[in-house]
Parts: sequence; C-alpha cells; structure tokens
Amino acid sequence: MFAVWILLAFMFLYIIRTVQGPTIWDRLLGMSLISVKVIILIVAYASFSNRGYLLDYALIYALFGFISLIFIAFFILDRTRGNK
Amino acid sequence: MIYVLLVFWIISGILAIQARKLIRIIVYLAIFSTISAVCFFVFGAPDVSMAEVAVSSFSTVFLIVCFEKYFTLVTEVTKDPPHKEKLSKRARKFILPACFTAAIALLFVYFLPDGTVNTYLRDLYLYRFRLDVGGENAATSIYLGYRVYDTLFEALMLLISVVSVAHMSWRAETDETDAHFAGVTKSDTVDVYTIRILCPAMLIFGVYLILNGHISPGGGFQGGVAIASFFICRYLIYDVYDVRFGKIMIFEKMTFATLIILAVLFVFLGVYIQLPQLRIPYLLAMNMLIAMKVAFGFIIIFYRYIAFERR
Amino acid sequence: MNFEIVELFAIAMFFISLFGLITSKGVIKGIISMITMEIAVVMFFLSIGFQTGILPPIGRDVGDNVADPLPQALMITAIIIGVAVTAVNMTMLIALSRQFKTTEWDILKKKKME
Amino acid sequence: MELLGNIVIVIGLVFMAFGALGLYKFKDFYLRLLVLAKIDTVGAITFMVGIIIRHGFSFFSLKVLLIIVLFLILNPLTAHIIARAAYLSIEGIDEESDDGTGGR
Amino acid sequence: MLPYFVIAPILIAIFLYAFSSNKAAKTIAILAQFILTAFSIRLFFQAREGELITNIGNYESIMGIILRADTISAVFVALTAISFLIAALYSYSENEGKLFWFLIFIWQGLLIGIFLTRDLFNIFVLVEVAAVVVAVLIMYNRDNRSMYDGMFYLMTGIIAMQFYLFGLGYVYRLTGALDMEVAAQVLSEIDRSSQILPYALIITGIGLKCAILPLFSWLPKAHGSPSAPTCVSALLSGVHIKSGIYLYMRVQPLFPAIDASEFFLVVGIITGITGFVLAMSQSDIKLLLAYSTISQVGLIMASLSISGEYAQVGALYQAFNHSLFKASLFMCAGILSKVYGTRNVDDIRGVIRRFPVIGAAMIMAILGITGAPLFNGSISKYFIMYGTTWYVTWLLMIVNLGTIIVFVRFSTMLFGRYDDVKEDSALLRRMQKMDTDVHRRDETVAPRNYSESVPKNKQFVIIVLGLVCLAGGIFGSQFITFLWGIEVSVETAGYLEKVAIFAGSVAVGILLYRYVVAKNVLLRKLRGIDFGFRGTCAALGGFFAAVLIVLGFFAK
Repeated sequence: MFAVWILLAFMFLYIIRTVQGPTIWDRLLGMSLISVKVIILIVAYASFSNRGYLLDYALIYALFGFISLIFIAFFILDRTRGNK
Repeated sequence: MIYVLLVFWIISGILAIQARKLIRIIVYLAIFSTISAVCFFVFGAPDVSMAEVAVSSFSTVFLIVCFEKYFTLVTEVTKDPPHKEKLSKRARKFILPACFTAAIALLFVYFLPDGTVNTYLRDLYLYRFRLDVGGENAATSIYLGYRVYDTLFEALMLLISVVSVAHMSWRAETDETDAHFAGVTKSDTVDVYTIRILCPAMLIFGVYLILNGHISPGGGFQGGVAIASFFICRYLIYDVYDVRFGKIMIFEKMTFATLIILAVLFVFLGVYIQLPQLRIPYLLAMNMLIAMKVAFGFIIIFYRYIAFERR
Repeated sequence: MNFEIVELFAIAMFFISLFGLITSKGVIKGIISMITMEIAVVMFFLSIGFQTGILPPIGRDVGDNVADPLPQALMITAIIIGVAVTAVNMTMLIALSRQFKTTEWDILKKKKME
Repeated sequence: MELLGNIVIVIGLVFMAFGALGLYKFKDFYLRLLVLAKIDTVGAITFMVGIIIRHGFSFFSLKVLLIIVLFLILNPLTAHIIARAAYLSIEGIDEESDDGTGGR
Repeated sequence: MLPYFVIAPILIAIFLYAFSSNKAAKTIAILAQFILTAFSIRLFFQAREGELITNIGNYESIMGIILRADTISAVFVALTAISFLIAALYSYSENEGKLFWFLIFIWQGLLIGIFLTRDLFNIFVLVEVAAVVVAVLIMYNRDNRSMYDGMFYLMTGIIAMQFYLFGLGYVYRLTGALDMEVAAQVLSEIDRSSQILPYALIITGIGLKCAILPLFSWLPKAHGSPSAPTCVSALLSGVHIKSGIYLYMRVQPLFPAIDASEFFLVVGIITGITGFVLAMSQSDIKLLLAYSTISQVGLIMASLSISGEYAQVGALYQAFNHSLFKASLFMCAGILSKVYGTRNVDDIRGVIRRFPVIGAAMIMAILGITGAPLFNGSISKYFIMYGTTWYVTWLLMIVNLGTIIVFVRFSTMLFGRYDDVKEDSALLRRMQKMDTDVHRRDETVAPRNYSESVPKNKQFVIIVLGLVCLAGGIFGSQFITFLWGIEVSVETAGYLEKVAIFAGSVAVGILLYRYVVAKNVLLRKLRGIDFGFRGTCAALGGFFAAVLIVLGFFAK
C-alpha cells in the first residue's frame, strides 16, 4: 500500500510539470507519464485485491491512452507544419 | 488514497475549464478523464471506468479533428482585453459569477439530504442476477437484462448522433485520398511499423472484451470502441479513404433493428424464463451486436469528421 | 449532518462546471464544461454507497463489501449518451464556425439575424 | 518470495523517483523525454516484475507479463513519436505554438 | 403490450431509412401513422377501463422497467399519435427526404415513451435522445439561424438534464428505487428536509423543458426558428412542450411532503404575463406564436397549481386544446409565410379575401385560443377559474387579456387589402434578400398564383383542426368526461358570466391594441430581449437556488 502513495506523489509532480511545462511537448510528456503511472497503479491495485480481471483494464488503458497520445502528437505536428 | 485522487481530479477539471489554448484544453481534458477513470475504478466500477477510458480516447480524437477544422474556419475572434483592467469590469466578468455559483453550491451543501443509503434494490440485484439473467458481471446483467429497454435507447442515441453528424457535415462528392490530416509520411518509419503490429492486437483485444463481457469488465460498448480504434489506426498508417458511407450506414441501422428484435424476442416476450440455457448465448449475441453497432457508428463519425469541410 | 465526503467533490466539480458555463465566452468552453459536468454527475452516482476497499460486483466470492451494480449500469448509459452528444455538438461547432466565421456567443447572437 | 518481490518493487519505485527528479532537473526537452523513454519504462517493468515475483507462477502473472510486453512496445514508441513530432515541427520546441484562443 | 408503442415507430423509421425511396417514404409514413393512431386510440379505450401496467421482462418487484398507461398518459399518447398523423398529412405535399420521416418517427416513439414510462432514469434517456432529434429537426435546412437555434436548444437542454440526473441520484440514494410509485411510497416515510434538494434539482431540469419564467430562452429559438419545417414547429408547440408539463405533473406526487404549488402559481402567472408581453412586441409570425406558447405554458402551470375543484382537469383540457389550436395556427403561419413570402405580421393582409378556407380555420383557432364562447378554450378556462380565489381569477384574466391582445394583432392579417403593388414590392424585396433568405432551399420564387394552389391536404388539415376546436367547445364537458372520466358540468349562469367577461376583455383588448400597443416604441425594444446562453445557464442556477430558498426557508 505504501507504493501507492509514492505513485500518487509522482503523479502530483507530473501534473505540475504538465501545468508549467514551457512547451506543448512537455505537456504531452507529462500526460503520457501520468497514464503510465495510472497503469502501474491499477496493476498494484489488482495485485493487492488479487483479482485477475482487473488487469484487462490496464491493458485497455494502455491501448487507448496510446491512441489519444499519438493522435495529439500527429495533430500538433501537422498544424505546425501547415502554418509555414 | 481516493481523496488524493479526487483532489487531482478537481485540479485537472479546473485546468481544463480555464485553459485558453485549444491544445492545452485537449491535454487537460485527457488527464481529467484519466483520473476520473481511476476514481471510478477505485469506486468498484471497472465497467464504467473502461467505458470512460474508451470514451475519453475517442472524444480526444473527435476534439482534435474538430479543432483542426475550427482553426481554418474561424476568422473573427475578439481579442482578449489587456491584463490591466479596471476592477469593476473584472468583477463583473469573473468575481460575480464566481460568487453566484459559490452561493448556490453553499445552498446545495446546506440542504444536503440524509446520507444513509437505501440498499434495497442493490441487495435484490446482487441476490438475483445470476438466477434471472446469468453471467458473472452484475452490471452487465442489469445493462443487458433488467434494463435492456434503456440500453435500446442508448444505442438509438448513438444511431441518431451518427445520422445527425452525417446530416450536418458535408463533403465534396468526389474525395480522393489525400494525406493532409495524418502527418505520417508513408515512409517505413518505426512508428508505422510498430502500429502495424499493434493493430491486430487491438482487434484481438476488442474481440476478447466482447466475448468476456458477461464474466469480466468490458462488454459490447468497450469492445466496439476497441474495434473502431483499430480502424482509426488503420487510417493513421495507410491514410485510406475507402469507406462507403451509404452502405455502412444502412448496415448500422440493420444492426440496430436486429438488436431491438433480439431484445424484444428474448426479454420482452419472456423467452428467458422458458429457455434458461439460452441466457449466456443471448448475452453474447447482445454484446456482439452492440459492439458492431458502436464500431460502425464511431467509424462513420470519425471518417465524417475527417471528410468534413474537405473540398 | 450525515454525508459522504466523496459526494462533496462531485458537487464541487458540478458547480465549477456551472461556473465555466456561465463565464463561457464561446461554444468550445461550453462544450468542455458540459463534458466535465457529465463526469461530475457520474462521479456522484458511483459514490453512492462507497466504502474504502469496495469491490466490483463481479465474480462469486465477493463477500459483503460490494459496489452497487445499478448505478454502474446507469452510468454506462449516461457516458455513452454523453459521448454521442459531444459528437453532435462538435459537428455543430464546425458548422457554426463555417457559417458564421466565429463561435462566440455574443457575436453569434448579433449575427444570426442577418 | 514476498520479501524479494517487495525489494524489486522498491527498486522500481526508486527508478521512477529518479525519473521524477530528472523531470525537474533537466533543462532541455529532449533530456526530459529520456524520463519517459528509458527510466520510466525500466521503472514500470521492474515494478511489475516485482509483482510477478510476489504472485508466483499463475494466470495473473501471465497477464502482467502481457502488460510488460505491451509496455516495452508502447512506451518507447510514444517517446519516439513525441520526439519526432517535436523535432519536425516548425516552431521547434522552444516556444509554444500559438493555437489561437478563438472563441472559447 | 405497452413497449411496442415505443418500439414500433422506431422500427418503422429504420425500415423507411434503410429500404424505401424518398417518394415511397411519404406514403408508407402516412399509412403507418394511420395504423399507429388506430392502435393508440384503442389503447385509450383500454386505459379507460383500468390502468394498464407492463413490467418489461416480468422481472420480480421493481428490478425491471415498468410502463403504465392510465387515463392521463393514454390521452397524451393518443394526442401524440393524432398530432403526428396530422403533421404527416400536412407535410405530404412537401418533398422532404426520407431522413425527415426517419427522424419524425423516432421522435414520435420517444414522446410516446416519455408519456408511458414510470421509470425515472428511463425518462432521462428518452428526453436526451429527444433533445438531439429535435435539434437535428430544427436544423434540418442547415441555414445560419437555425444552426444557432438548434445548438442553443441542444446545449441548454442537456445541461438541464444534468441537473435532473443529479437529483435522480439523490432519489435513488434515499429510496433505493427508480420506479416513481415505489420511490414516492418510500419518500413519504422520509422527513421533509431530505427531500428538498432532490426536488429542487429535478424540478430545475423539468422547468427548463416546460419553459417557465427564467428558463424560457430556448423556446422562441426552437419553436420559432424560421427555416425549420412547419410541421416540426407545430409539433414542438403542440406535443413536445406537453411532455415537459406531463413530467411536471408526474414529479409532484413523487415528493409527497413538498407542496410547491404556491411557488409555481406565482411563477406560472409571471411566465404567462411575460410571455404575452414579449409576444406583443414580435413582428415575426412564428416568433409571435412561440412567445404565445410561453404564455400558455405559464397559464397551464399556474392552473395545475390552483387548488380549485376542477382546476386540474381544466389544465389538462387546456393542454389538450393548446396542442390543437397552436398546431393549427403554426400550420396557417407556415402556409401564409410561404405564400406571401414574408413572415412579418404587418406585411400580410387580406387573408380572408384571398384564402377563405385558411382564413376560416385561422378564425376558429384564434377564437379557441382566446377562449371565446362555444370554443374549446372557453371550456378549459371556465374549469380553471371555477371556484378559485378572486385574485387568482383576476390574474388569470389578465393573462387571457394579454392573449387576446396578441391575437388581435395576429388577426389583423385576416382583414384589409393586399394589393398587387405591395405584393410586387414584397416579392422584389424578397428577391433581393435571396442570398440570406431562409426559404432558399425549398423554393425559388413563390409563383404568383400560388394563392389558388395551396395544396388540398394542407387546407383539409387545418380546417379539420379548426372544426375540432369548435366541437371541443360545444361538447366541452362531455369531452372531458370522455377523456379523463371525470364528471363535470358547465353551469349556465357561470358560463354566461364568463362570456360577458370575454366580451368585455375583447373590447378592452381591441382598444388597448389600437391606442397603446400598436405603435409602442417601448414594446419594440422588448423584442430583442434574449438571455443568451450564459444567461440561461445563470438562470438555471438562479432558479435552482430560488426553489431551494423558497422551499427550505419560507414554506413549511
């Protein structure tokens, strides 16, 4: 259970980075880090409560978080190119 | 632990609402949805949490595609006034609404009703759901069994939204493939290769979610979104444009009609009482139909957005 | 007074969203606030009957501390409705910005009569 | 077994702590990206290996292993895409591009 | 049996969309409407003999969703079916695509669902879906103004339903039930202080759907949107707004400890007064009718809160009548605006001379809405005012006077001469405005001899509606007994008194219109009053707070 608190503390640090991050890429970085932490949190939770099916959730989270992230990245890339 | 998460949740919500730049809005909103999904998870609702994750990923995609169009369209924007304003003006703009909402919130809290929870229906459901509907997931058996009437309208909502998106958006009659939106070059970069590997994994995972919907978290909606995301990835890689809207839309309607007829036959007419051995197949079939419907719906919406305003 | 602390967070988020709606300059902020409002309501529903270490209503050996399955089933519906509405709203947003070249409420109000 | 697992988990947490430290210490964006690409991946994988050790050989561990594999693919890929996008974008990484605040 | 009333229209809609061509859709639609109407009238006769209850799936207790049809909901279902049949007949001559019919059928199914269901969450789902359907129908022609209107309608509606959902959560937590009757039983054992908040939340959501005072901004936009198909406007004012009133009626008994009738009496009367004042200031026919709907809704809300003997029945009958004459008036307005090429009340003259049939129908509808003797409005207003205190009577008479003034303005269209010179100039102006004109989609320039070629089906429909207004007046009390099974009778003396009052108020109304209203600059300025989106959101919060304060601190 101790690990969970530390993970939460990390999440807080990442949120600060996301908010103050000087560039948009820092924000994206923070977002992906948060999603990684969330997945680890869920794995830890599933481990503590000893329920295997909760891991499906971690899987789906990894996939969907990835999709939205790459979409944002492509989008910004495209926009900054288009403005040239 | 939950309280810390909830504080994060509120913080990210405030960030999402106050953010000025559109990309920041998207990022903050994604974080907001993520954290709320974790909160739902801790509340013991993995189904809702999964739906929220799926929805958040898709609304991120929608928002991005829409904002991209929005940039090119909006020309008239009132500039934000300079920062040094008179206090009275700022008060009118910000402090007054803030006080107003705060006052309402205080009134709300003052009148908070008794917190004791009446667990009558909960106990009834937990006691009966295996007998009546079958399956191991109580939420799914309510969703597809007891309250299937609601579920029909929810599927109808998606159908209507697809119809209205198709009606409200317009596109050129002949649209050829163009690689404008997806900034991916068609060269064999690492990311394209890897996504190509991941795509089938997504499909398999979606099918797994659908087939296991009645015994583990997940189900038709979540699996359908996973399958739809497979098509989005396909778009990202190949930039293909070969979606036949007319056929898919009619096919989607037919799926919905089948959904209704199945629900009517099985639940409304009470077949489930006489044929208990059909309960699990029914749940599976419903999950599959919902997944098909959702996947078609999201594919249409996505491609409509991409095609929207293309001339 | 007898209430749950979790509930207060949901109420706070609900009213923050309402604040966002009242101060929204244009359509986009309205849509964003609507999304957050929906999630706040979902959060409230799921907090009904919350206890620490609550388990999802799945499987056989669940014991006593089980989450209420009905709000979950309801909230899946509400979330899907939310995303459908968001999709419609986004379409309208683009249509508006195409026809009016702006999406600010004040300008829209003036322009719509033309 | 449980103790060993706990030790591995703590090692993973330490990795992640270094990552969080690096996120603030590094002044360059690409260095910060290192946190996501390497340190965090290693941290997460170590953490999950710890959980596998705690649980022993079971179906649960298999699923965690699947997640590890997914992580091994996804995390560097995300980092790669972000880095590539940041590098290719015209404004570069120094200043935030003007997204237009239009009519929120 | 009850769920099939909801599911059948939806299946028909899908069938139309998937298989039929645009042309065949019309015919199939009208056939299907006839069948649906027949079945819903049969349902009405069954419900008269006793309440029908369907427990979907026959699950134990309240685990499933329960539908019920008592006389009130059966009447509303029949009304919905008949209105949709009329609307379908009306738009037979217009070439709307099959998408239009698809949406219309789904809308009908959803409305019937709202009237039949007993489950609180089911109401939420149905209302949300209906909001999207209506928004799409408003924007059907996709021009500038209707885009804004539809967006406004959709967003405010959805936000209001979030309030409703929040209140629903509290109801569920307190009672452990979503079924209305069971929840009401459980709530009657819970002390009042816990019920105030859920009540306020739910009534805020429903209040926006009813368009009571601070929350009415969406209504003129939605109902008066110029380019929305006419039959959509007619159905919105005719049936859709009744779903809000119906929900209001159903929510009151849910909280037995709370008596908010005085609050809603005041709110309803203020709504009525504001509605007619704003309606007087409009010059657009559709907007005038839309604001008049607000006024009528205020009247109905107020009369639902009156503790008079027959006030409830009167309110129900008024709601029933309102859908008849308002649908008729909207259809007339649609025809006239198309024929004359303008929607300005001051530009349209001489309707009776040019189109006697339409003129006659309009006169009957106007007499109905103003409560003239022998017409249906008079009967319902008679029962509303039966046995109330004097000040309520006076306030209601003021509302009625306002309605009369509004429709004196409206009926100026009937008389006068519409000479060709004016027509030419109007046509010319229209042609100049072609780029921004709202009718650009469905017509180019109205042919000059359109006057002789108003489609037969439209004439038939509005004249039938007008005659029903007359019949509803002549056989008023029998009609009420037939519909709701309540024995009522009209006393001749009281009725004659009402007739005298009506004559007096007509005189006063005409005089007031001549000398005060007609050229009033102040009223012109009122025309632009509009809360806007932010204002509506703030009004939602304010209304919610007001309900809380009134119920929590003042009422006992």
